[in-house]
Amino acid sequence: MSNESCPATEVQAQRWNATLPASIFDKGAPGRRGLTFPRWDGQPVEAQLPKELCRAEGADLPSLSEPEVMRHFTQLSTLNHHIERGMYPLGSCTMKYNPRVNEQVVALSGLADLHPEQGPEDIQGLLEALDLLERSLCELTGFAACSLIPAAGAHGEYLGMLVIRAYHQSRGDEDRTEILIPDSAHGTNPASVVIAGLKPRTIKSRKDGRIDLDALRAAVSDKTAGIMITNPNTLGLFENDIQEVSRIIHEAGGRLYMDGANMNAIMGKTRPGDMGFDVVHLNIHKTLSTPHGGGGPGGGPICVAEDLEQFLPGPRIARQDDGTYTLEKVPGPDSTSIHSYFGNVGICLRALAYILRNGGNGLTRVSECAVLNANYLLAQLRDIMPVPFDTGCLHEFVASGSRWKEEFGVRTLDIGKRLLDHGLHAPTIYFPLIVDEAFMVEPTETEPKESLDCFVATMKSIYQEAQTNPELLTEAPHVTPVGRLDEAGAARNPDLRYLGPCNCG
Amino acid sequence: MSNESCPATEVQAQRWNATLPASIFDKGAPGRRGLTFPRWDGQPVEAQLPKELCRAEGADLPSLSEPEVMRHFTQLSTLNHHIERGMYPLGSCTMKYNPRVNEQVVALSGLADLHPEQGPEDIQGLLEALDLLERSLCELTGFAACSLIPAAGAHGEYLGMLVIRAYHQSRGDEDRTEILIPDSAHGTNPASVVIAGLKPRTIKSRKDGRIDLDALRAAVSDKTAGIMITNPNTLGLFENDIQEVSRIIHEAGGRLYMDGANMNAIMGKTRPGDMGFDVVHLNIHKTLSTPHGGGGPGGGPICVAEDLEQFLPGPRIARQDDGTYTLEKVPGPDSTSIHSYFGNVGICLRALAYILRNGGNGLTRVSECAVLNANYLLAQLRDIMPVPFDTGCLHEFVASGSRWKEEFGVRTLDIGKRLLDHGLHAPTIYFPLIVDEAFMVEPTETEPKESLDCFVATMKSIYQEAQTNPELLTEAPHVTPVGRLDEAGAARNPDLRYLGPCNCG
Amino acid sequence: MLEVIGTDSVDDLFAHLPAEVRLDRPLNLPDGLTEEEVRRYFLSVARKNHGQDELISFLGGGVYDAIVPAAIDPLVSRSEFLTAYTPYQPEVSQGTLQAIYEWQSYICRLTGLEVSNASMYDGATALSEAISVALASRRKKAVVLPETLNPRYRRVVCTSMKGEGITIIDAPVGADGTIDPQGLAAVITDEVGCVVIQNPNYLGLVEQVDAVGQVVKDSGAVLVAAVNPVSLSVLKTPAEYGAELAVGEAQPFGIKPSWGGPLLGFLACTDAHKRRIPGRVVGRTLDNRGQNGYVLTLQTREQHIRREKATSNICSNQGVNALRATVYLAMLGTEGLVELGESNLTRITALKETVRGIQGAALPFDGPVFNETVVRLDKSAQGFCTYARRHGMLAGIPLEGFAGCGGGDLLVAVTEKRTGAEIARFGELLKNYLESPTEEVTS
Amino acid sequence: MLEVIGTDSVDDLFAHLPAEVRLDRPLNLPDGLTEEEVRRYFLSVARKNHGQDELISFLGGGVYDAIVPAAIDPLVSRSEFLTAYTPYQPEVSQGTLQAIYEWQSYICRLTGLEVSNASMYDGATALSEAISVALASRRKKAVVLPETLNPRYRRVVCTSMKGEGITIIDAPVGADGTIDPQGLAAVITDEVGCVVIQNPNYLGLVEQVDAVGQVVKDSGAVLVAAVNPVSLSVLKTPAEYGAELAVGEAQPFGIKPSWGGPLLGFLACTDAHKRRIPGRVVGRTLDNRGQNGYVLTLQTREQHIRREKATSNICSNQGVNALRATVYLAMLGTEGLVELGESNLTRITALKETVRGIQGAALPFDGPVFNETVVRLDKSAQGFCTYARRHGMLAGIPLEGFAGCGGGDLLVAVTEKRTGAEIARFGELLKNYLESPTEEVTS
Ligand SMILES: Cc1ncc(COP(=O)(O)O)c(C=O)c1O
Ligand SMILES: Cc1ncc(COP(=O)(O)O)c(C=O)c1O
Repeated sequence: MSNESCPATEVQAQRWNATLPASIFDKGAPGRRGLTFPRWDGQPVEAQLPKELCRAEGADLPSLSEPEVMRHFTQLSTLNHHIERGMYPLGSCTMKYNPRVNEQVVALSGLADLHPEQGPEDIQGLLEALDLLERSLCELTGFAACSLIPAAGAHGEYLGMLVIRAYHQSRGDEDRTEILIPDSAHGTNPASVVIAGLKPRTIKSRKDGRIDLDALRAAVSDKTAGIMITNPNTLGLFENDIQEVSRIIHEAGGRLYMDGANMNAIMGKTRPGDMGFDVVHLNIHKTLSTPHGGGGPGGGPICVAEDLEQFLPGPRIARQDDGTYTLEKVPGPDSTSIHSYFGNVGICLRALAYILRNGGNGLTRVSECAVLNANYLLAQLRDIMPVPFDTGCLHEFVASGSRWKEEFGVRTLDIGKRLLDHGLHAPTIYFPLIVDEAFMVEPTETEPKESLDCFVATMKSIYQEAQTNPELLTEAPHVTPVGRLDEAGAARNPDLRYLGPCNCG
Repeated sequence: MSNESCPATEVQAQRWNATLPASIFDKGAPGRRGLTFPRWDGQPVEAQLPKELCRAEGADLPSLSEPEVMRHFTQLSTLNHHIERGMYPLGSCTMKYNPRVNEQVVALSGLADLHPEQGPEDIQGLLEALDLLERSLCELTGFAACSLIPAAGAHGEYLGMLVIRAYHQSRGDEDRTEILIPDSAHGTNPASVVIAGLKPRTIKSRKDGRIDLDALRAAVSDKTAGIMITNPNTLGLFENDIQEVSRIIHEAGGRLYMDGANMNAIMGKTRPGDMGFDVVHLNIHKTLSTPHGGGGPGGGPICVAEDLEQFLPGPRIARQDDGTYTLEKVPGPDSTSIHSYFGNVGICLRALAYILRNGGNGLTRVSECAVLNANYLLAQLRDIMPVPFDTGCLHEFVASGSRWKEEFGVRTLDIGKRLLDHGLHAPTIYFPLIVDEAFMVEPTETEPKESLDCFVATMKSIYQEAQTNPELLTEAPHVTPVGRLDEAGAARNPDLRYLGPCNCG
Repeated sequence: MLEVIGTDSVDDLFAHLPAEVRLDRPLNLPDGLTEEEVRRYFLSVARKNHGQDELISFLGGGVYDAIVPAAIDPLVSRSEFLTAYTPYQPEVSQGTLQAIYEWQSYICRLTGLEVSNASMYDGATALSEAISVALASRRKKAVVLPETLNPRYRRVVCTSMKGEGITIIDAPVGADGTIDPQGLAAVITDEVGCVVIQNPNYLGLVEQVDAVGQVVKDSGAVLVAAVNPVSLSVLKTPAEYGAELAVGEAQPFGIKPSWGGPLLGFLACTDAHKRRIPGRVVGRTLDNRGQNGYVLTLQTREQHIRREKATSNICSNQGVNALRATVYLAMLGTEGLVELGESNLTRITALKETVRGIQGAALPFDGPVFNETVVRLDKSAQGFCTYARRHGMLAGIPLEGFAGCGGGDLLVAVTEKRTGAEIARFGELLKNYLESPTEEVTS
Repeated sequence: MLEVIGTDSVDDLFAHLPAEVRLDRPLNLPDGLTEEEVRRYFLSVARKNHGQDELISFLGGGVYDAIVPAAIDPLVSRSEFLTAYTPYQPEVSQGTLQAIYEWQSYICRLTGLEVSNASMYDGATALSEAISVALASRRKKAVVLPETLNPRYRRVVCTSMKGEGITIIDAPVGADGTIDPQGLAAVITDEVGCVVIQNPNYLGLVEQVDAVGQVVKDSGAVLVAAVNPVSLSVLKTPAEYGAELAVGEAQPFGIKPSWGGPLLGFLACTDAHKRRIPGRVVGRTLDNRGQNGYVLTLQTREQHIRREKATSNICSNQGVNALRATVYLAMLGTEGLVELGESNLTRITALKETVRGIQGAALPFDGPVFNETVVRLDKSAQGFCTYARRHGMLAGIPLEGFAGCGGGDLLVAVTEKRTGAEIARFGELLKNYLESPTEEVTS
């Protein structure tokens, strides 16, 4: 006999059942404390601020003991899906398992306890490591220089745009302000362009999901500052004409930016620098493993071609002939300063640990396995859920639920919610926008075959349900800690901070 | 509105629902690995053992990747009740919350990485800390000397018995081999006496649950090696006649041993040394906070009267005049050696952290709150579940379910199982043996009033259920990951190691 | 698996990549290491550094050597929190969502404002985004920054304002080191849509917040407050002096400095701005079973919906650190927070007392401070830092060139962690340094 | 709460304690510290120590400087495992129970035996308990211990045998450092119910297990094997040479040494002994819903049921460490375990090679070893330890007085962690020590 098991396979799915705790603001009681502070053990002093500078009332925070705090957050944690629970096939998110040694090394005394105002004399080891990371990322992407400062992918895009803008401005090309962006792009791309003071211009995709060269040729002009391309793109497809794209843009005087969020598909196989790009950002928290922590922190280093290095923000790490490291200020105005200090250093160190652990061959194998896993899933799901742009799947694919909608009246959203009932996480849905009822699956290389088989079997059983009992989907999820939430209501009457137990129900 | 809540209170109970994972021996696949070992980077060597010394086949262990290992054990963990989930009112077990700083400090480099063959020159800090702990335990118990070596309470009992035996032997009193033990004693007591080569002799308790002085007087003789008493005893009652007991035993030539498992009731209030005892062990993993880890490790240091110090095992920590510490061998035969090294040093350090954090006043307050909490529960449960020996509750009390059995046909076991359905843990049941349908409740001082109220409310609602729907109890638990288990079958046909998915069902 | 896919080798799966862009050699990176070797590498790296665990630190300027309670790591390293993605599927992400909602609530109670987002990269980016929100709300194109604004924040703000074509105007600072309200009023032209106040300012001084607030209010511009959140334990809340947005760096709430990242920016605002702020926001709502639950909300502000019309591009944020700060605040409660504030006040007062007694050292500004102060030396501040460092101390941040400060000016910070002995030692080293001939101490 | 209880003060709750035994003063212990101060105290204590993270260690003798994989701590520190009690309520303890069952299964697969318990305090107590089981099964009163048994185990066994009135007989060891089977046969008298073999023995030497097994089998006594479980990666299993019980110290499976505790004793046996062994045992069974589940079983052996008739008094065991070892073994798998064994073999072979080339040093025994060897110096072994320690190395355990060893004999251990450079350094220091005049190296 076996206990509750994954439909059609022997892999066992975990059931959900947990309860939301009361708000922390309704817990505790006056006088309780989780943390007390050391008494002042020096000469007694009279420390008082003028009353008019002080807050009228103490901040009204709940008073809990340490066990109460532990229980509250422990209980909260049990309400989450997470990668150490099961598969997280969110397309574009590269939810791979993150080795625990990364967490161990960044917590070391001598790394975690460095103050950002400490200079090179105190941080020779750190600079050595960051320098090694910069050089490794350059090799991985085929570029000459790297800035580790961006604190996330979007931050890297922003810096990349600032660099391209600074490049044009340095040449007096003030009017080059247009950045071309395919319509399949991630939302951060156009947004980053705008906040960097440039103008996004959308390029429609071709029928096979790739860049339309004709549209591109028609769009370039002497206003073209550059193009921003995700490669493999958000459909999981490689831009086969990338060299031609590069020629067109460069001839028009623009520069090529690659959103490297999908680098997990191509490490050791092809490099942005070799494809003709001038700048790339890496989502190191995706490709190079950092646990996502429910939203961050991440890291978005950029690598650039040699002539763009001068526009990278300072300080820059430099290795001296005697093997020591210095931090060099960059000349000129700080037009590309984007962070108080040096970005998410701790995340960079995790990326370095990951690179060292895998080595060059290991990283190549990572991409091979990621692509293998995605193709394995695609081969088995294609029949029940077609992939509109089925022309060379790499690390992820975007299926469409439009047939399910037409035939069974269930939406991609419903399929995703039903997956939750089976102890799995839903793929990314409704992105990219150019696929109707998009269902974007990225298994990553760290899922064992058993997980993939479980996902397939579950999808097939949901496909049956959609035909025989579509309400199972449209009303899903059924066994999660909460059911479908009123998102429209949430946006209409925002309840964004705790004022008391909700009396809305 | 509120989500699932604790009956009759607003504290919310967590529901159970989780699934047992497949056996780890059915997971993984050949070629997968969680850990690889550094390649040998020295001169190549030929390392081979003669075949006849080698195992015929490699040990057949499953091959898992790190993510698979993490998922397996993470899933397992979700099946457990634990102190950071909710109350654990196990009588005699002192399931208090254990401050997280303890775990942090024992993991420090410079403590966790000490090899036991390292001598005093490398461990001055450690010896300083252990010496401070010995002295602190002596003050807490009112004794002259301490050995930190016993690795658990039972191990402390064993050492205590060896010490008492060695004392009598040193005086040529070879025939003093009888240790008197009240019938309410914990099972380890008589067992420890036996393995130390002594003979336990049971003393019946008085009607008020305490030692019967007459029975005691009748039992002592020139065979009496000593007496072993738990105080407060396993009924949670203080042995009020302890001084008289001491007089009787000492006059008969015996020594008094106290099982200090219940020290959480009396810290700063009264001390075994002052009561007339000669030896005590402390369950430091209970009273002085170490997480129980599903069974251990613990620590059972003993403190002894001055004339018994000479029988403690070596090495002994000694502070020199210059403030340094040495380890001194003990003279004479090692008749009290009980551990390879110095016992559970890491657990001792946790106890020290706890003592330092609380200080003398803090420890006294711990006992006060523990006793307050127990009395608060007793006051509210007495009506539905009487306490046969209701004569001065300290940190715990033993109620009896006999009325429930007679009137509703439900046993204490059933009440305990029903508590599990409510997200609570059951109290200790059927111990001590002298109470019919014993139900032994020890809330500890770290439970906030809200938890206690939740426990009371739940017990009252179960009391209702017992009257109206006793099957709810007798068939409980209903919502736990597994239901009642066939313990008789388990003992009859022991299945003690994995040979394949069970085909018994 | 290849059979199911219908291909012979993994290489085939990459065959459609144009040959000319294929990498025809292995990556030029070393071979992979075992876990133990990775650990050994980082241990060797860490040993070449000297951090605040080893040195006595008086460094501040936005990041502080604060106490990190032991409860945080075991909670935050639970894989349920650590390895979860952004809560896109709320039904299986209530843990993350409720925690963020509670973080937002804590920030609102600290700042007195009504809305908070889920986090920003750091204090500097939070400030530039807040200025953008403020200017957008007034449809204006100029912002006033105080001279005493953290120079690291100013740089980031400048980058961003340049992109958006915003003019930056300096607010004059008086001899006491704080904003001169009259002077401020004079520079708030019609173009100005936003005035920034930093409190305490980069010199550690508590601003005359009411006066500044009044001036800004009269001008019709939006007041944006950049605050050290620890100081909100005792100082006036941004809401009390009329700030419509408050931002800052919450690193001291349980986050190790890690050479400046990951940090934790926060951003709060009045209700009026809620549909303009950047970043994720969690709201409470009901599910189809009538239970309370939490969701990401107001998403129409965000880039994945609005793309180029989004108010910001931020996507990944500092989630883990927001959780750390939430646990930290939960450990403190009202009383703990006050005790924390008072601990800082006591120690900075003691430090000032110590400095006052030393020949050759002075306190150039005598206004109230919270946890940081300028010490003016008769000799080089940088020289003192070098000297102190040789004695195991990080003495502070030299201020030369900042807001009129000279080569003798040093920014010195304390936290609740500093002991009486450490502050006495600071005085001792300072005294020795000032008394010795220059050659001796710098050699 | 007092009102509900019906009393006026907490003091009243203690009023029934006899006045004469009440402590009439506060405990003479210092005032409580804050968490930060506790951390500071332990940091200061730790800094006065010098452990294996800092020094290159060749110490062994039962406890080894082994690799601890990073996956262990985050799993074991999950409160679900760490803060659970003994699984007395199986319905809400399946995590602990299944983990113990898997630990038992791992130990069975390593030893080749059929039953394992949940853990013992350490290897020494496991051995004495195993001897008791063996003697009880044969109803005999004498046990044979090899001269080369770990002296720390021997001491604990002696204490226990004395309590139980058991005679201890020494098995003779040959010139090659291993048990002499003929000699052994000669000392197994009629009284003897149990013979102990340690493999590898305390000198690091692999015993002629088949020959010893045969002698013991012929005698009718029970063979108890004390083994280094790491060596079971490659060495014959106790079952293969006829041992009915196997015990040992599993510390190298993911457990930090902590100056010798908490460690992890294990105890395994053939099916025939299962109702006599000490400690907790988990069994698999069915629940009333027909599902697999786990329970503590065979409890009638245990003290809480059988009291003075129990086979042992052990109650709390080393649960957390058994879990650590289970995770460790899960990380390795069959191949990893073999790789671990070969790593040890390679390194000890390299160390022996290194020693062989050094004038004044010798390998007195030339039999096969697994991870530990005796090195015989022309000078004092203790002197070498002192010398090496001054150069940051823990060179080994001096053997003087053990089993005929002299003042020049040193027990040197390696693990998978030792590098080529470290072993070369060992040789270098040894060479320097042996070459220098005595005064120089010890001064
Ligand atoms: C294709 C793509 N580009 C950019 C981003 C933005 O990265 P980040 O969230 O790190 O800012 C994402 C993240 O979801 C992405 O999928
Ligand atoms: C009263 C009493 N004595 C002794 C013990 C034995 O302690 P340990 O489990 O640490 O061996 C216990 C533990 O349950 C106990 O409750």
